[in-house]
Amino acid sequence: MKIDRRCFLSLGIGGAAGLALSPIPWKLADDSAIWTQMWPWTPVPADGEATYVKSACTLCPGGCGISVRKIDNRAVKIEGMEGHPVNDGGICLLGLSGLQLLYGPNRVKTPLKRAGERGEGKWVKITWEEAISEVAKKLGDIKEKGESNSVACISGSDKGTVPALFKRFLSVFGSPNFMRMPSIQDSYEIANNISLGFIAQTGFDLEHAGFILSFGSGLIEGWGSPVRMIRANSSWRKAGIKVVQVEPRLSNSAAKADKWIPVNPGTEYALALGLAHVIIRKSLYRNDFVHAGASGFIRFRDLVLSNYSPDSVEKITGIKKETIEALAVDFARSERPVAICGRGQGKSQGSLGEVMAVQALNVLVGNINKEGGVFAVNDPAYIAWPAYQSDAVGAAGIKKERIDGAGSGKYGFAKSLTNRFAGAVNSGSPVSLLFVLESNPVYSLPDTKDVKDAFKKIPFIVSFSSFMDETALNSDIILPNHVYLERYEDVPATAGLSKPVVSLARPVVSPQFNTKHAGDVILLIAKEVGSPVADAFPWKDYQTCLEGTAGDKWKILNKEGFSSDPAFTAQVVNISPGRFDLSGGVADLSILFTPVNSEEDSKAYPLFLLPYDSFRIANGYIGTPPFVIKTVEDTVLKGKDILVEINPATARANGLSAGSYATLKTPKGSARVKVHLFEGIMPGLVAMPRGLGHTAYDNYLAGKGINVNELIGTVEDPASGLDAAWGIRANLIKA
Amino acid sequence: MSTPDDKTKGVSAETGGEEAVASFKGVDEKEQGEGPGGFIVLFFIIGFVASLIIGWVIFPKLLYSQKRQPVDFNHVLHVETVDNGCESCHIFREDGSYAGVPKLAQCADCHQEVQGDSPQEKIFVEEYVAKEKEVPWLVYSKQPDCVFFSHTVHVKLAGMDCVTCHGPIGESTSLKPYEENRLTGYSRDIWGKSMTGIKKNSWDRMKMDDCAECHEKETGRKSSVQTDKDACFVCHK
Amino acid sequence: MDSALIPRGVKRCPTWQFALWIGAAGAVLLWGVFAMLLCWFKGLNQTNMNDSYGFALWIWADLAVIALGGGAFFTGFLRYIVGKDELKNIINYAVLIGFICYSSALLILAIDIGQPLRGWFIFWHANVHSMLTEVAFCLTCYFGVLTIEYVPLILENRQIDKVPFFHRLGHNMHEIMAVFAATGAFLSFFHQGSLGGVSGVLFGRPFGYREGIFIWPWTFFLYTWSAAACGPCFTIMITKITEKVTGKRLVKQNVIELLAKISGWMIGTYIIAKIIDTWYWAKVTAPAAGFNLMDFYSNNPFYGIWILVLEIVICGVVPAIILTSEKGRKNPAALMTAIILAVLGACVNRWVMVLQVMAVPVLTFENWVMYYPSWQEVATTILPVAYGVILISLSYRYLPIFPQEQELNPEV
Amino acid sequence: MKEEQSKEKVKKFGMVIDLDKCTGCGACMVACMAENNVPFKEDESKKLDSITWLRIYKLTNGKSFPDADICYLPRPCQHCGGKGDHGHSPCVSVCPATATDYNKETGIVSQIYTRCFGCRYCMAACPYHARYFNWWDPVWPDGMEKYLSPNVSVRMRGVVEKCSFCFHRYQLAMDKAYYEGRREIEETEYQTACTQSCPANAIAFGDLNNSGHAVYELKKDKNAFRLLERLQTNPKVYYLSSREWVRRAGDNYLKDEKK
Amino acid sequence: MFPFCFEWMWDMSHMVFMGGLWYALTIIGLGMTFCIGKAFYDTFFDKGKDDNHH
Repeated sequence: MKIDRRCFLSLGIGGAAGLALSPIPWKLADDSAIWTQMWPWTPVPADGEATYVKSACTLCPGGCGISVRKIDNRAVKIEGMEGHPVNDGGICLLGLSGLQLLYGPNRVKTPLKRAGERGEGKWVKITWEEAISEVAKKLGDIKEKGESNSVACISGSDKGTVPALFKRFLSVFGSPNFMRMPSIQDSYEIANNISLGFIAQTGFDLEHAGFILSFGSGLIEGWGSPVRMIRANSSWRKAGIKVVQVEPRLSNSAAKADKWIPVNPGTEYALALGLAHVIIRKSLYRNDFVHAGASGFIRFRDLVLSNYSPDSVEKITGIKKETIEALAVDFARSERPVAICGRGQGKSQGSLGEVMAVQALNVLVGNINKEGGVFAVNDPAYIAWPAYQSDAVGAAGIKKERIDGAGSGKYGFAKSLTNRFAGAVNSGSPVSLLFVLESNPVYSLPDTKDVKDAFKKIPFIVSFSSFMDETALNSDIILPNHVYLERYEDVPATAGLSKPVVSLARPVVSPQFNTKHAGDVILLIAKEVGSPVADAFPWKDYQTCLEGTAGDKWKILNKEGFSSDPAFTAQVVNISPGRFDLSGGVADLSILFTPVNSEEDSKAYPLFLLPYDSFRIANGYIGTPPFVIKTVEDTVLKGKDILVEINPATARANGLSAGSYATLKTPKGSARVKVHLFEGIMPGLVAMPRGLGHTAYDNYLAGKGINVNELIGTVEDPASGLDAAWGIRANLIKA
Repeated sequence: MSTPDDKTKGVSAETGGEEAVASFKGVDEKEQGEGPGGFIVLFFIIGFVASLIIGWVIFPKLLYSQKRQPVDFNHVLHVETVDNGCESCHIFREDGSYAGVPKLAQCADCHQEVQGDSPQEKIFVEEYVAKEKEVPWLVYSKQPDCVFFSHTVHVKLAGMDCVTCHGPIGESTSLKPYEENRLTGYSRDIWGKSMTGIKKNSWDRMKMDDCAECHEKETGRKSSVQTDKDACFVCHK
Repeated sequence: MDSALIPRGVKRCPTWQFALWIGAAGAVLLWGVFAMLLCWFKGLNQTNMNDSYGFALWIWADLAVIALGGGAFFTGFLRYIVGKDELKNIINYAVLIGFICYSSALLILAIDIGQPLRGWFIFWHANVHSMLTEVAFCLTCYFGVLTIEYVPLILENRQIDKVPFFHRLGHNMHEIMAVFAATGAFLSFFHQGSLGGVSGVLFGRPFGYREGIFIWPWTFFLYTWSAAACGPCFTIMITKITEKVTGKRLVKQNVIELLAKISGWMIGTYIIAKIIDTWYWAKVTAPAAGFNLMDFYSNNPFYGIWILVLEIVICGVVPAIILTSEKGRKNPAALMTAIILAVLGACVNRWVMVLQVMAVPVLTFENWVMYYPSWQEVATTILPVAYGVILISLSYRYLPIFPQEQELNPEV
Repeated sequence: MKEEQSKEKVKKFGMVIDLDKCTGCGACMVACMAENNVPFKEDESKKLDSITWLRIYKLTNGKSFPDADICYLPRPCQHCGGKGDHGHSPCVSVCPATATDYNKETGIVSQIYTRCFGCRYCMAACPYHARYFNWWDPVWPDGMEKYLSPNVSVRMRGVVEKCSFCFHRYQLAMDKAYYEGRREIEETEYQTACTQSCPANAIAFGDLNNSGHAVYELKKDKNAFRLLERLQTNPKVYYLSSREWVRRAGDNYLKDEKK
Repeated sequence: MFPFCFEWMWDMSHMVFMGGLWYALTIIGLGMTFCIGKAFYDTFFDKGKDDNHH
């Protein structure tokens, strides 16, 4: 008897046979198969009850209604609100990406106080009590020194209750310096002010217009209320409405238009005057409407007839005189023709002369104040709060001149000239404390270096940003606001709408972090600052304030999500014929109608840099979310490189080829760019998109491309103080 | 060349010899009916039985972890007090989706206060209702994420009863332990109660083939180009 | 040291030299293994493949090694079925090369798929309409056959052969080898063909698409044929390289010439068929989809008409002429040139049918997509070469691969 | 009996995209990403490994300034019916593991991520580049996974994914119908996310077989065309354009060929 | 692959394709079983030890 290796062999065989007849191999194989179908690290979204919450989007001034799909208490998708007068179910890509902002990594999660140098990104977390008392103490000190007017606020908008609360706070406290970020609204406001005698927005009933003449407006690229504009475009397509786009670059709007007329940049005003020339010469204008006898009209007529014949306009604009003649006739003979301006998305102000010249076309054809025409629209009327009492310091402070000069002297017609803010601070106007609300001036104002210098001069900066943006990064204290999906807020949509709508943003989800509504925070600061400021804010909290302000509309706003009752939203002003002064009361019309030139050396800078707006890149307060940056074409952004558009002829002249690197130089700075050849851009121009080159935010956005604001500056319009720059001289050198 | 060759030859002869001896011995002993022959069989049986025991007894215990439900729920007690059977609590929502295990709010309709003298109810009210915390129920029949399962179509359209897939859970007075497959993380009720893979009841397993079997029988649809059965997207997402 | 393992009557290099050689190849192998692990653990983002290049270097390598490994099935077919008895002197090596090629192909496929652990789905959940299913099945089965053909060779190792069981097993397997060889030929016919079908059935890709009969596009037959034609050339090429490296003659010239002659005729007939196919495709199939022949060979930095000329004329017609002529075969330089060209031809054909298919834009508003492999792809593609070198070295050293070696290299 | 019933119900979901209305704004792309849990990574500028089920192409007419023209063309999965519309689309029959399928009752080409093992043969087969491979593990920044929808499976690294015509919306709509005792749904009840979001209303979606649906008439428009029709892929996405050069860009033509 | 797999259909494609496959597998399987089985048998019962094929 001997146990040899064959016994062990036998044991093994027996074991294997037993194993084969046991569930181990089969079950394990099956289970492994299942295991490989879903790795443990791949997220599995929890299921639950699906509900929809109606709210409003605040990511741009468009004022769209949204409907947010929720699964239990998670928001999972933002959709356009069906039946909303602005967007009726449609929604833009930025609005769709809102949840990436809500749940994104770039939120400021709790009040922060700066620990290191400004912009260094070192912060200590503080409580809300500490944060508010700190700000209140600073304000107290300022007031004590009697320098209440050195407090300023830059807000993304001046519409709605939250900006109104901030403005009220400043006023009671004793500062006139409530500013809003610059836009074409500034220009339209001044134009209305000088030609009609009151400040109003301009609204366009584009849905019913019969002919659209756009002077570089990105009608389908985010101008006005973007979704509404795209919907209007579709209705034009359907009805066969003619659209003519005047622009140096084949933008999407130009491509979509029936006719694209390339124009020398900055000479759009001259084309408008040339068209006016033809219209007047051929007596195609509405005599009854312009009141031929009015002195404003006569001065205007004399000017255009003598200086802006198609011949001379051809020289200025580069557009053939035949084209001008034909366009003028086409425009004037059409039913309900509308001329419109505001470059790109209308984020820049432009010259007053351009707005006046374009508005003159609308006036000449009499398409004012009627269906398919142009309207003057007052600011929303529903914010009517009781008067307040301020103390002596406050009363004196509010009477002082604004830092940006708006409202006094030669800037008398302007409401806000934030474009002048940085220059004013740098040249000595003191700002001791700055509130920054829903805006990112360090990033989005032109001439970044200038703005940064100005910010360095301001001793205390309070950011209310929900996100760690460039301005928040350069502030001293951050009081993070809820994002719009976590808060109540009235959202007036006024951008270019002839019938304004007020929507209600509602908390779709409970606040995700230790943030506070900016409306509540300003109320708390007011309380902490004490009388008389505190007395001007009698509300328990922001929601009470909003409910009280909305009054009997509160219920409707909650139920429908919006109100378009003109009595509530804003009053459309009735403009009687002849009321519109085409000369704007300006003594020397040649100052109004003058080309905007950079005075720099044309030898060192033979080209022009033209910033352009892209729908797929957010360029305001909101940084482009990951989904949106994903849609950016690789002819615009490749890796970290930005691509500038140039005509192949320009490329040849500069020894460049598709995809090659170049140094883009302007008087303001230089940047390394890549070159994209595009037949749709005028030779001699270099086009660069706005909205890239963020230094703050997360890795999905930061460090990608160049911020065009670093390369451009401001050019002050002598007639208005507006920033009339449309670009800057530049050179492109092969790198 | 010759030396190493010789050496190897020598070695090989040796080994060969051993082999030969061993096998001759084997034959010899076999003839006598004694020796390793018996051991060979014995060892075979030992190996065989040991693997069977490991496979059928120990392996299942290792494969599944047992978890207790947070609250021991008595189905019988509840079914008696409601009018509409299972659907009284396991409701369909108006959008046609199925709510599954009731939410706390539903339970709290009745259980705001402790109703009876069950210690489990006391735990439920004190730990969950009072603290407004959802009960982390372990769902026996939870399907993998890739599965789209519509209760509506099975219950409302096809008129199936709950027992077909869920078994007589409504007749239980206590919740059985939840057995989770350690490898896949799925419930044993879905992935096969019996280790043999043999189903005694329709609810013993709810894998794809089980669904497909019934679908083929009941719907007879041949919408899939690939399989001539129900198309993939009928049950998957 | 390892002399006990070395077959009798042959001379092998000293152990240290052998170890050094294996060490060098092993280092390359490890590099490849490292890249392979990267691909497995980090995913296919380690490659330069992209959504336009779902099939790239690896699939080419797969197709190429299988085509070249086709020498095994065709030589086996000639030896066992047709009865060309002389070929028994090279069949062992053909089998070994085939074994290396096929195991490499399987390994590359295992790296190439996005979810390697689910790879068996191709069997379990097979879709019989897919050419790839056919490839996977036949490839795996034929790999099994090659293993069966290779095992008896291992069993003939001097030490293993002493174990009676292995000795008998080897003997038994030899006895019925013809059955296995026949099965292998059957499987090979289909999987070589279905590899051709892989791009031939893509009716969305006018560059690859070919008409055919039943479910089989013409490329199905062309691939089988070209593998049968060029595979033996690869066997000859590797044999010649082995002879160079070892400094010995291992196979008699008449055997080589016989195989080369058959190959020559196969290449000749293949290339005629290929020319007809190309002509029909250029004149009928592609224009029906809106493409001129030159659309496929212009507007891009790499793929010019030269590649078609290279494949068909230089690597097809030329070797066919050389190998079919007695004079060409007798001239060692001409023979080697022809052999190398034929091997290159098969590789170019596979390259074009994989990578150029991906490169050609089909939507009018898309551009040509160029691709170059990442180092991980290159390393994993070289891995099989290193593995092949090692396996050949081990087999050559320890197994009686070349029956004629002793005779050709008599002891002095 | 069963056969007859199913014949009645045979639907063929498809899309008609009006390129005259399309502004290239990109809302459809993002709507699709948001609806379908599409992952994103830090650098998405390499378009060849960027997952966009619906991609907008920018077409140019090739002329020089100032005659240049551009047109945007959104490209979802075309849900090809294949030769003779029998469901043998280019990708379906090549999948070795039956991970992609064609549903004869809806005309939708499905992709089952848990079945796919990532051989990418379907991608090689698709002339529209509508299929995308997960080269990377999908990773959401901490907290962002909260917005993931439970209606669409999250994909894992190493599998192919593509547009499903938001089939989960069909499933949910059918559920609602069944709950309300209906067996059919209205046109508006099942619309894809891109269709719903499009600010320009450029996308129409519905049953191409149903004369009551908008797409039924739209597809017969004289300006309607499909991409690469000559390949006999038989796509279910139609495009409308009044511009001849755009229509011609939809397919390949020999140099002197008249359309 | 097997008739009990979800994807299996009793149609021509499966008959031809899977038929061919199983045919090949059967030959390989039976062949190898024969070789191994015979070798086992011969070894255990010490048969045919001296046959040599080369």
